[in-house]
Amino acid sequence: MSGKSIDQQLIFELSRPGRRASAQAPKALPQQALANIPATLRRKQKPGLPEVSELQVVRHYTNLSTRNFAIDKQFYPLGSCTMKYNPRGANRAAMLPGFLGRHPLAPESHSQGFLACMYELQEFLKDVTGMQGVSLTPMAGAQGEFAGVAMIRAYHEARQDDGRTEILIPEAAHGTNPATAVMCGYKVREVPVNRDGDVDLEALKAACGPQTAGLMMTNPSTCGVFERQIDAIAKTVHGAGGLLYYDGANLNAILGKVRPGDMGFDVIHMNLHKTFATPHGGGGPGSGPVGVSERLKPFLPTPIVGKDGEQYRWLDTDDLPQSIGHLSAFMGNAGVLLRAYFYARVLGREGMIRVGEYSTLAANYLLKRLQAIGCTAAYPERRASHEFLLTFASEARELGVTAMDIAKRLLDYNQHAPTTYFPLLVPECFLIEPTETETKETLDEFIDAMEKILAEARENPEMLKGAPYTQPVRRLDDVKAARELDLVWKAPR
Amino acid sequence: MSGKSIDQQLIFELSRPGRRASAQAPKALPQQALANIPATLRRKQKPGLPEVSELQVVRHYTNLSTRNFAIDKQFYPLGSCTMKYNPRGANRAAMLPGFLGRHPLAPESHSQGFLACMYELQEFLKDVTGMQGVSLTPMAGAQGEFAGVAMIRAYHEARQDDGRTEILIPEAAHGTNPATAVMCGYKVREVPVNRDGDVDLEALKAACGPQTAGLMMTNPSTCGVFERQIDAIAKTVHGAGGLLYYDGANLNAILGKVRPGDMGFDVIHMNLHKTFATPHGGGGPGSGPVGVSERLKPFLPTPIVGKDGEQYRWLDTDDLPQSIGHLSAFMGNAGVLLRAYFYARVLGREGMIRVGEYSTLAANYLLKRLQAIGCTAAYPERRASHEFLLTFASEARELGVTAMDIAKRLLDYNQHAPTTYFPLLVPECFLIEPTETETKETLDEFIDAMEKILAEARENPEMLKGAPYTQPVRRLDDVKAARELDLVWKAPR
Amino acid sequence: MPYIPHTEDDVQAMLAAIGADSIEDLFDEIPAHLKAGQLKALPEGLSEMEATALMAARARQDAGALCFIGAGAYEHHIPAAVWEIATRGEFYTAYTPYQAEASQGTLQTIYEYQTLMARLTGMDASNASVYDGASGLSEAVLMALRANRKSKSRRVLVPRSVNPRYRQATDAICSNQDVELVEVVFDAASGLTTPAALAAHAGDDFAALVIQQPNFFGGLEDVHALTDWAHANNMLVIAVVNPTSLALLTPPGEWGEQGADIVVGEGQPLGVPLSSGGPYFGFMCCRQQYIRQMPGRIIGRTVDLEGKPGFTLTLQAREQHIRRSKATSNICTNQGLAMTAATIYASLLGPDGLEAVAAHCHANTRTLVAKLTAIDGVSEVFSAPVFHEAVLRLPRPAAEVLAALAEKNILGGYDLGRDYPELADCVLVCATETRVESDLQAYAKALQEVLA
Amino acid sequence: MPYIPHTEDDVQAMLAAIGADSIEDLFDEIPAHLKAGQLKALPEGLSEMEATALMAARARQDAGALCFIGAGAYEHHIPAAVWEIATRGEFYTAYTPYQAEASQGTLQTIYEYQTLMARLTGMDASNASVYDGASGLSEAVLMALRANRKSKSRRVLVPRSVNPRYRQATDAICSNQDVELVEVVFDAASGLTTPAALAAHAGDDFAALVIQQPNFFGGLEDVHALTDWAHANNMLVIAVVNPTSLALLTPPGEWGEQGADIVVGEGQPLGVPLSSGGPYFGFMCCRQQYIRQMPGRIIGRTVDLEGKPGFTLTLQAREQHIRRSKATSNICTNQGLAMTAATIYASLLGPDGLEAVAAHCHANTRTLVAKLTAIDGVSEVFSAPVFHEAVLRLPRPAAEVLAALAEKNILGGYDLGRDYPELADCVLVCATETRVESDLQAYAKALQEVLA
Ligand SMILES: Cc1ncc(COP(=O)(O)O)c(C=O)c1O
Ligand SMILES: Cc1ncc(COP(=O)(O)O)c(C=O)c1O
Repeated sequence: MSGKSIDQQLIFELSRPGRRASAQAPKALPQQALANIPATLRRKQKPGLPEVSELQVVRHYTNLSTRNFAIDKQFYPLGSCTMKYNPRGANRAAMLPGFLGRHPLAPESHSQGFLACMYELQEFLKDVTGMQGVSLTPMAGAQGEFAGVAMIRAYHEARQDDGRTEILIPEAAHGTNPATAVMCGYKVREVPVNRDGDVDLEALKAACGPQTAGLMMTNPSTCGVFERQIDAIAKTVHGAGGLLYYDGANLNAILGKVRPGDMGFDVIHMNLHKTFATPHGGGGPGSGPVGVSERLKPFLPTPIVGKDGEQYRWLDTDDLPQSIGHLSAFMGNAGVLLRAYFYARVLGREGMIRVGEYSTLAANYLLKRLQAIGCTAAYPERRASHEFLLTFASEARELGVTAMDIAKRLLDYNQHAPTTYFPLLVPECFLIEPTETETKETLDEFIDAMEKILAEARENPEMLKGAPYTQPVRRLDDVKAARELDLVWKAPR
Repeated sequence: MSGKSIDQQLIFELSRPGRRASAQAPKALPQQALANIPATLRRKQKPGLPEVSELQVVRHYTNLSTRNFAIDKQFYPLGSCTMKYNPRGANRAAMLPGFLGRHPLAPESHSQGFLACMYELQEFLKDVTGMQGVSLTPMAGAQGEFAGVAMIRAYHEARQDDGRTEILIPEAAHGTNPATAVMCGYKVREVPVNRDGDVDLEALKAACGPQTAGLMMTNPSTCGVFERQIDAIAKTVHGAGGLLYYDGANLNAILGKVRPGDMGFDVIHMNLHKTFATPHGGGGPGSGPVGVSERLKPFLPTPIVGKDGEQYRWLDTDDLPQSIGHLSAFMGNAGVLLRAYFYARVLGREGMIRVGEYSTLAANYLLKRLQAIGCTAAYPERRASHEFLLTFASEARELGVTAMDIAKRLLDYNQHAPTTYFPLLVPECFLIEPTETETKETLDEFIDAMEKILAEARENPEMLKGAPYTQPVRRLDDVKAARELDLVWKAPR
Repeated sequence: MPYIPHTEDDVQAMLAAIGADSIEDLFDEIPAHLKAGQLKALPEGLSEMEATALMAARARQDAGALCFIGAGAYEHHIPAAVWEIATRGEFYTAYTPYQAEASQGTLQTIYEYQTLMARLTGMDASNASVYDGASGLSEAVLMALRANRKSKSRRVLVPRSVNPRYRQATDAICSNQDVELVEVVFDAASGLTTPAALAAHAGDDFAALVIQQPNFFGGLEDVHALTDWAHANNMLVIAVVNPTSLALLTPPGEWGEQGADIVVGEGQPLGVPLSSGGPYFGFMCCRQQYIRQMPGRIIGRTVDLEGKPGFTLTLQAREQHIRRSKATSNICTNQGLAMTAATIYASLLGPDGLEAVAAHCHANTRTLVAKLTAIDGVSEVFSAPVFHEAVLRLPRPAAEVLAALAEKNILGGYDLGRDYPELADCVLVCATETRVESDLQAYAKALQEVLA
Repeated sequence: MPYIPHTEDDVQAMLAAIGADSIEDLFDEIPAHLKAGQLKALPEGLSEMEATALMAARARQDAGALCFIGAGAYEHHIPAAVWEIATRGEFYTAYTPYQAEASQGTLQTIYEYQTLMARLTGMDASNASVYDGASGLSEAVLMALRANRKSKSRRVLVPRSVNPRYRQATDAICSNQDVELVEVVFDAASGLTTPAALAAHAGDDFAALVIQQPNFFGGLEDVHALTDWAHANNMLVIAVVNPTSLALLTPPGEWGEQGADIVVGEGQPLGVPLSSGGPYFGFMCCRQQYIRQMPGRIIGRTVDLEGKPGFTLTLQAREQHIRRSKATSNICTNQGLAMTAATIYASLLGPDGLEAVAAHCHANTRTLVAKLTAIDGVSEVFSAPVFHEAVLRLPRPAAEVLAALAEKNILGGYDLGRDYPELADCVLVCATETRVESDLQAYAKALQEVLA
């Protein structure tokens, strides 16, 4: 009785030779207009773009979009990702024609409006992080990390402190941290984490030495708890001559409450697409500005916005000769930064502080209620930060139901699954981050869904293995995807 | 295994006292600011608007929207409705801040850009319809009809031709035609339609007389065929001293091919939300400009855009003392008119003509193919215009399957149903209008769906009675809706 | 071929299936002499890029002035979410929800809208919108004629303080059915409709009295007294109200002893841009007993085959597509999308937000009036308290002063001389919550210069 | 509390469930001395209305100039449908598609994008985007070092005619891993990288040669000869290309005998607004044999439990979240939404449409060059054929002339003196399909005045 299943063809399958969305193309020019271009450099066959009508394109991508979960439609408690409401006002402001039309190389005389926003954003970010300098250029968290670690390297090099070849990273850290260290030419040494989620301080002390360039960590950590020994850690690393890097992915937890600068961090990146509520766009773009303490200021990536009297201007490598330089062609993800600027202006001083408070409230509430219905906390003795870890190790052992099964089943309850299997040190885990923008009722619905699923796990574990049942596709075969690579569509003959 | 069914609460059910989308409200003022307003005129209780967060609103209406069929998602062959592609470019152009921000009473000095668009649109509409004057003010087809018939009345009155009390209307006509005639103070006399869809000319002749104010008709008619006796009809009505009104809802069929003015019509309304591809918005807004022959020009509704040298200006009742006047507070649905203007500019001279051609091609193709799979055409001897009529009278008789059952079942095949049970004179009918913007493949999918449904009707008629099965709700109880009126939500106690 | 997808192959295949040689053949039933020649006024087609550039240039031409005109259309802040959601394809490109099962999104939105408007106005029911406030008044008048069983008259009392554009449109529409609008003068001091003015009509047979609150001059009528007087004289009360003001003011359902009978108004202030005058939407509410006389679409909640709640068009026997010449109105297409936007807007504002908007409008207008009347020769004309508009007398003809202000890019208000000869030196000014202190100052400065 | 929904009741109920007395209690694990005081730089919060007004005023400040700057970012017509669809909440507010079953929309879009880019560049595979063209080149260099088994060197040959910003970023990024970029001079007459210049490096061990087509000066390199030379010298070829130009020009997959090995470039011209430099997206394609060395996300088509086709992240063992320090790159968040827009853009343009865009860009730039070089003292510097940019020599320092033009609201091009001291009196100009005849004339007129 299901009628037609609305299978989604590829845009290429809709293509017909000679069809076109004519309103979009300028009138064809005579080949004469191209006479200047040598024939040997001309392409011989038209590129195989789809030949479709405008309505087909609109309908295809509108329908495709409906096959996504999204904040605008569902609760999306992905730990470490801060999936909060993305204000529509920020989108409108950033899409103003004056902003969209500005060429990145427009002269400063024609950029004062834009530069004013960027300058103020730099100041705001210094304020909320307690750092002394900020560069907005990194295009995502990982590029911010890169900038940060590259600055650590530049700092040591500038002091001719050459033996520092290692970056220390707690084992709970996000994958970008070790990958970044390697991209910056460092070796990575992982530091173990205690049973209660804090760094193993003795192990850290043992690992520190003259080879230590720095430590990358986030606080609260990706274990979802605040690292209580932060003072001791800072002392240890600084004592060994290393610098302290703060991965700002978890800044939402402490926004306005605790400032990384005050905790002793020398350099920090922020994920504006998390803490500052800019959208994730199905994978990006983001924005990962870096903030630094006084001693790293000379090394900030360029360009930066400066102010001479009432005029804003770009500071580039001429002004900052020790800068690690440009990490992209222009100045970063300006459109994302404008959204973050809007957000900061609307929240203001008071609003910033509330972010940390209410995201922490939501996480602790959710944790306690989930524990009450039988979920196992990874760190039951600890306060949750803005997120927390559950482990389904016992369900896996006793019922054969994995965290993945539960995650997939949640989709059937119209809830996006939390982050699964991260951090790696906690088996069968969920990292859950509800954010401050979700109502208590929404949290309660998630709790209800989890309660039902736990019951299903006991009564009918096999059923969970088949989940999801209500999505456009059933569970997908990842192994086949990797083994029989199909990355590009080829027309069947 | 369905997990949670995503039932949609009402926005009012999401409300919690004291919750607010704070970014949207200005700061509260002290009551002192309102001291001027007498207490007896102040409301005692806050209005019961929902108290919800911004994310809740965004999520609620985003999710609600997904419970709609729409051109942007589905084929939507509603006869008489011209559900063609609504260009996104038109939306962007009409939503330019300069247009959105213009106050309707802004002086002409600050309106030249807007007025230029409107003036040109008037000229374009005259051109494609063959009329001598146009007013853009009517806000939908029915208001255009009103304006048209009111002009007919004003014309007769101006000539002191007082005995004309009747409007003639072919029985196939749209409901707005007789309703309009009555709103204009006329009696309605219906004229029968022949077996082949043309007006019964003898009956028309018999009905015409000194009491005849005019005839309202559309050509092609709502039977989906071109009225071949149009010359004779015009002669008959004009001969009796009546005027000829053209319901432009079907203009798409003949756009650029045949002009109502050339067929002898004195007055016409156009549905820009059909022929000129402006969106329907789930019920509106539309726009129903009227065009008139020379003798009706003095009566056009105001305001109209005129041109003095290079300056555009409003012509109002001062300029047009015989005008039937204003039908709304300002100048009509400006935003819809701007979309239509954009469409006309993109289509241009050639494009206009193609509309009639390709919509007619699509309809005739669909008709022939549907006949081939066993559908019964209401007028098998006739060419289809841009739309055509099928009748399922034999299915109803033999299988107990009605046009409504088939319509509902089509939804399961992800096809919007055609118009059903209109016009009333053909039993168990579908009025099908594919438009020029749908691909042949889309038409073929519709044909496939119809073929499957006809097979289902033979094999399992009961199943069709239960359709649809795949929508957010099953078939709804209209009788209960009318009998136990529930028009406004009341909080359960 | 913009927006037409057919390839040459498609056309040939389709013609073959039809059994025709050419597209032209499909028009063979049309008498040859009727076929059109070339179109003349229409220029060659443009690309989207060209058409957009053209319209962007024109839009820019009209932008940039500081506007203090109200007079029935009001600039308010519109949350970005409103139109980003309303223009989603699913709302924007759907038709009237005739197939209820495939239109639950639109239908539920309308049901929510009906609830919202009923609550805002204090009435029992609402339809799904009419064209605008002015044409809405004409529908209300016709509805009152049908609904008022106690009156045989085709006359309706309409104060002169009611928006003249509403009166003109209502007259243009209703006079076709021989309805007569009888004027009531306003008090020259207060600008209000007074019991004294009404007394002249006591005992006469009128189907209804129209009461606008705030009235066209921005003034607050004594709606309680007017309502009770009308009911005492067997008239229905048609309220014309501004929805923003209802966050502060007594809802028509609570006017006087019994409340108004029919409520209409312009919905534009609820999240709809000024946009040169449309699309806006007229709202229309009434008491339970008159529902069957109400024109326009109405949505009801019901259940499906499985007992699950759902929404559908109801009371269709009032409508033209069912009742044809016996329908309550000819309205078919309404202003659905604007109404959808209003529903989203009202949900985002909520009761406190809408009240704050109303309060800021009131306060800004009071401040503006204070600033302008501080200028020599400028005075406030009427004594009545106002909501967010006020009438100022100028030392020179309003048209002249407004033209001079426009040259300074200030649209200084509405020239009342257009409709009230006795107020030819008066402007109606408005400052909503979108105007900031420096805007008000700019106006005062410009006016000072113009009058100097 | 903007964007925070909790009522006082909610807070109390939640605290009760937690067993805490206040929100502050929840921070009791944080050492007291670390708690922040008041924020200082941040002003009080604004409403959406206020923040929007502020930003609208700033956006207006920067608008209105006529722009002839290219230099890596190009103004093209962007169909309205592109961003109206890309900003639908479902695309705009989704995360990286980690839960494949709930992300088929994004995943299929990426698969289509990969197909598109592979076809446009003539390569076998594409990833789902990197940050931008410049950082993309750095990834390509690192990838080439991993992929080129025949080379042991950490050196890469990079012509000076390659975008200097790309060279700078690549250097800033790769130098941390001791990679050395070795410059190749360009021919002063043609502005191209010539075999003669390369000959100096023949036989040396380099991991790769970078070839930009068109090069930074807009000139068309002899990509076939360069590619073959590199391959003959055991280097991989990294192509840096403009996607619009590929509608006209030989795709890198067909350069020389074997084609390029890795292709990167700035995706911005495909439907992404100038927007002050971002978000854009870098595209990255490669030959089949190097896929496992490619950084970034890659989507594969597979089947579900029932055998139905579907899409999922694949080859994740290259990525940081799986392989951590052994990953091909640290990239995680990419430029997904811009890539989505590009996919929609390319579908709307199609092969003919994109070719028409490219042809108009070329023709407009040629016309502009003709008009400008008609002015005394202005000449074209290089002899090579160009795509849609060209270098002009001015009779005065470029910086000075550009500043004077800017005062006339004309942004006259890119000052090449910023990167090439020998070209201090030269500008790089660009006129895409968005520039009309009157724009070109306006530029010529202004330049004439400035130079007079
Ligand atoms: C803890 C942590 N660090 C770093 C990152 C990397 O940020 P991005 O994805 O913006 O590159 C993430 C993002 O998921 C994260 O969760
Ligand atoms: C034949 C015909 N006439 C008139 C109308 C009325 O137009 P509108 O709905 O714009 O008032 C319609 C609309 O459905 C129609 O199909």
